[in-house]
Amino acid sequence: MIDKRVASAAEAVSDIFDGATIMIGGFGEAGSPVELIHALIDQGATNLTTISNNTGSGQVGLAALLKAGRVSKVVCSFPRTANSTVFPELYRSGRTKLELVPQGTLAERIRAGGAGVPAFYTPSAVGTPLAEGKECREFGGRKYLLEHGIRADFSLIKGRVADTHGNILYNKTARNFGPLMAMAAKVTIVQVAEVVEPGQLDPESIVTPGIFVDRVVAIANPAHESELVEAGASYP
Amino acid sequence: MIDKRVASAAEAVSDIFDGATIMIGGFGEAGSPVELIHALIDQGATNLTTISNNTGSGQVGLAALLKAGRVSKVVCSFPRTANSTVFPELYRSGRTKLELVPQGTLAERIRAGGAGVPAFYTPSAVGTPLAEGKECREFGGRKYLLEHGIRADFSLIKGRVADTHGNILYNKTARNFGPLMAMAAKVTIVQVAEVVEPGQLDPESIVTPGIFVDRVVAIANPAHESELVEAGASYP
Amino acid sequence: MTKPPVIGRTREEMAQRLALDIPDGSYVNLGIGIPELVAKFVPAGRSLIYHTENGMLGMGPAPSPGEGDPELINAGKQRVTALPGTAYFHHADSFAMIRGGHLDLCVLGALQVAQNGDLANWSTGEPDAIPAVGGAMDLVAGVKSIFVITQHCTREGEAKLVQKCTFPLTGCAVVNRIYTDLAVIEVTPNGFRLVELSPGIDFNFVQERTAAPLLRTPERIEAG
Amino acid sequence: MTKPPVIGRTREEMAQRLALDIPDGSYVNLGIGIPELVAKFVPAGRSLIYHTENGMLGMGPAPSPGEGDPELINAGKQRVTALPGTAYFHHADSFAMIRGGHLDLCVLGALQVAQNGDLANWSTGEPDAIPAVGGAMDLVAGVKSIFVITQHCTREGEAKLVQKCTFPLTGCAVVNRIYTDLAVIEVTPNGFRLVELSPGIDFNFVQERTAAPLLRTPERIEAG
Repeated sequence: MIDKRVASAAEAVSDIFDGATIMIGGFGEAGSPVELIHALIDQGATNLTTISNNTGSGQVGLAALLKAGRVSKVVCSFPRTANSTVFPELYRSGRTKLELVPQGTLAERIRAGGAGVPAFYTPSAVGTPLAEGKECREFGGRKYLLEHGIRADFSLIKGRVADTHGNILYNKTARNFGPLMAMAAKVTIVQVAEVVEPGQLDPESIVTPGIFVDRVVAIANPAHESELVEAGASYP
Repeated sequence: MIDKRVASAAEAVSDIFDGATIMIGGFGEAGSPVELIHALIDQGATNLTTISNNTGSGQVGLAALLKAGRVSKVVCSFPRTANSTVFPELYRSGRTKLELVPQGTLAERIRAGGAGVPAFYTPSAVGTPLAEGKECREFGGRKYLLEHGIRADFSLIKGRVADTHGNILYNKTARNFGPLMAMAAKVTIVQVAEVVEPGQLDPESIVTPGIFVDRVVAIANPAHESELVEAGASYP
Repeated sequence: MTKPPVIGRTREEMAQRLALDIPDGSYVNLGIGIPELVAKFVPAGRSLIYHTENGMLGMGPAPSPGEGDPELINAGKQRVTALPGTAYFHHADSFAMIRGGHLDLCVLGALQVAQNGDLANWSTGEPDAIPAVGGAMDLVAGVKSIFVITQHCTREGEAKLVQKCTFPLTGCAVVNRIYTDLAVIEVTPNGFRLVELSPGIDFNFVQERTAAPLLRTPERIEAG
Repeated sequence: MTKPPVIGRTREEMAQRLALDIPDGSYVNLGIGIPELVAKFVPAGRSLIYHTENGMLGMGPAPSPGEGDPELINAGKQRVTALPGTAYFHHADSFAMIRGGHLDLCVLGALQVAQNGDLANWSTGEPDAIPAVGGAMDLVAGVKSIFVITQHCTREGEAKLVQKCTFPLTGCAVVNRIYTDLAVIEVTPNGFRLVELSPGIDFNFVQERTAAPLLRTPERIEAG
């Protein structure tokens, strides 16, 4: 019997090790796996590399993980947020390194990593500072950059509902990087509001097939980052 | 008001020109757009290059298009079918050229074409006869082949239901190459059993967003290739 | 004679002018800021479908304050609504649309536009600024037409339309048209070409505020 | 003493033997032919999830004759059923699973297997044969473990386990284990290693029918 449920966020992240590379889903607050990130803060792993679109806001979720000093490098497309001072301070003081990647290149690199494609060419960023040091090659008279697939040790993702096989549905624009990161990690951990039995999800509508998912954690009423920030919350 | 419906299969394929490159959906009979192919046979365009997984069976659909002498080149992963003698004869007599592509590479090349990726590396076919003439490059100590994205002038695809914006749902394993080919053609033509108004499809479940679709044709009761073959049908 | 207090188009008027040039049925991505205003001014009878790079086609206007879903947001991370016909998808599919040339138009702001269509809009290059690029480099590389909407000059009065960008580039030779408070300008193989002056603005006034030559050759000659 | 009419395992027994070695919860792709039989023999208490490269996880057995959906088929284009928990997806996603190393096991037939794990199973290389490769090259390049299930020799009595393949390759150094009517054989850095003889078969009998050296070093020594 395949059953990918684990009892708690704490159990789900228990084997994340110092120095691990972790993909963290979300675009802004949509799809940010706040409870998994908080469990990771409690767990204590450090010297992490995170791969994510943003760097969080306020003093909760991803911003709190950064603030706790656990992240030595951030791979990110837009590490600037209206309500955050955490990453800017870490970056300016040199405590956290940044690899800046255009958003579409970041998405495609994660997909490539998950799809067994070691490298691909893209027109994005040709002729810009982000092309520096990258191989440039012409196809059909146009210039493209070589970009490499990326993989991670763990992915932390937020879905809406899962079945016990790990098939995942998402909520609206919270889908964003989730299905890609699920493909690209050795261990993919998904928090969902609801877990159902196999057969209860429409097989035509499944977004992330269970083969990409290792652990499912039910978090019935996940927090929204913006609401926590508005309430002045900080973690821990 | 966006409304991508056209009145008939004949109208949908009316501008396909001699020498065009056409992607044709389907894996075996599942997803084969039989009525669109028959309309193309009636329409008369010739010297076509087709891109498809198989070459059809019996004397209907894709096999009938080949038999009518309209196809000068086939890009294909598995051009051999239990019930077809059409392609083998054309191939042996040299009347139709073949570019043989591993199935996963074919799928990824079509996706790449649609996604603006001119080329990518894949481990598939390294060291085999299908690697001949292809650039081979190491990443992380493993060998990969450079493969190029492909695009087409037209894609002919079969879905289950569409809305008038061209959002498409498929039926089971008839999905196969449809969503990829929809992305990779200048003009994507989809036959569906049913067309509904925008808002009637669940936005979470749409497989091919309408941006990839140009024309939708309602074919209420599409033929199944195997049933036609069993009945000894031939087209025209 | 005293100078009038307002010269040229307001932000809303710029957006309204740009909206006139978007054909019915276009798939459009609107950047953050002035570009977002364009959606308000689409002429009656035209339907556009809005794409937001965080995974949605069919985006509608913002919900009433306090309404909406924190997981239904646009690229500026503001809450939006979904119109009938909406589809959600993941980031790789979203940027496949962008990179693959499936979007008809992207409207963006600019720090600088060069006469060859180079765009700088993501970084002022200041050493202590936190670099952040988002999807801009993908959008300019992939979308069929790139329209820039911007004030003609900076608040300090410096030209934003230049011979060569001094800020870090977002993309090379990518901009097709520029809609400013003073004019509508096209980027041609020969440089900037004036398409239209804003009401009450004359050519010299625009040329003086443009740090590159401004052609007034009619389009029919350009086409030859 | 007369030779017994059947020597070694039947096709079903080969499939049954292979099935013993598949861990519970594995994601498995079964090739066309003998590999398909494996699904019948999975030991009680183990659940496998079957992938078919034409876009499905959770594939179930064939429906009753005349039943089923012509658009619910497997890679051999035969009608199948869907078990609870099934997901459908397109070909690029399906081969992302394959190429990306997400499948645990693929079971394939073979024309030849070389002692370094090279596999030939798609073409006899005859000049008038219609070349057709399907997904085999992707499967062997991407799936974590590749098990071959095959008769030890051809009908003409020629060895299929060879020093070097003479037929066109499907992949280089990709096969992990071989299940034949005569034996279970592992591909190691040092060549073929006998894991197990079929009942009633002795080592020399297998070695005589194998066109490459067959090691009998115990695994614990190999591992060192």
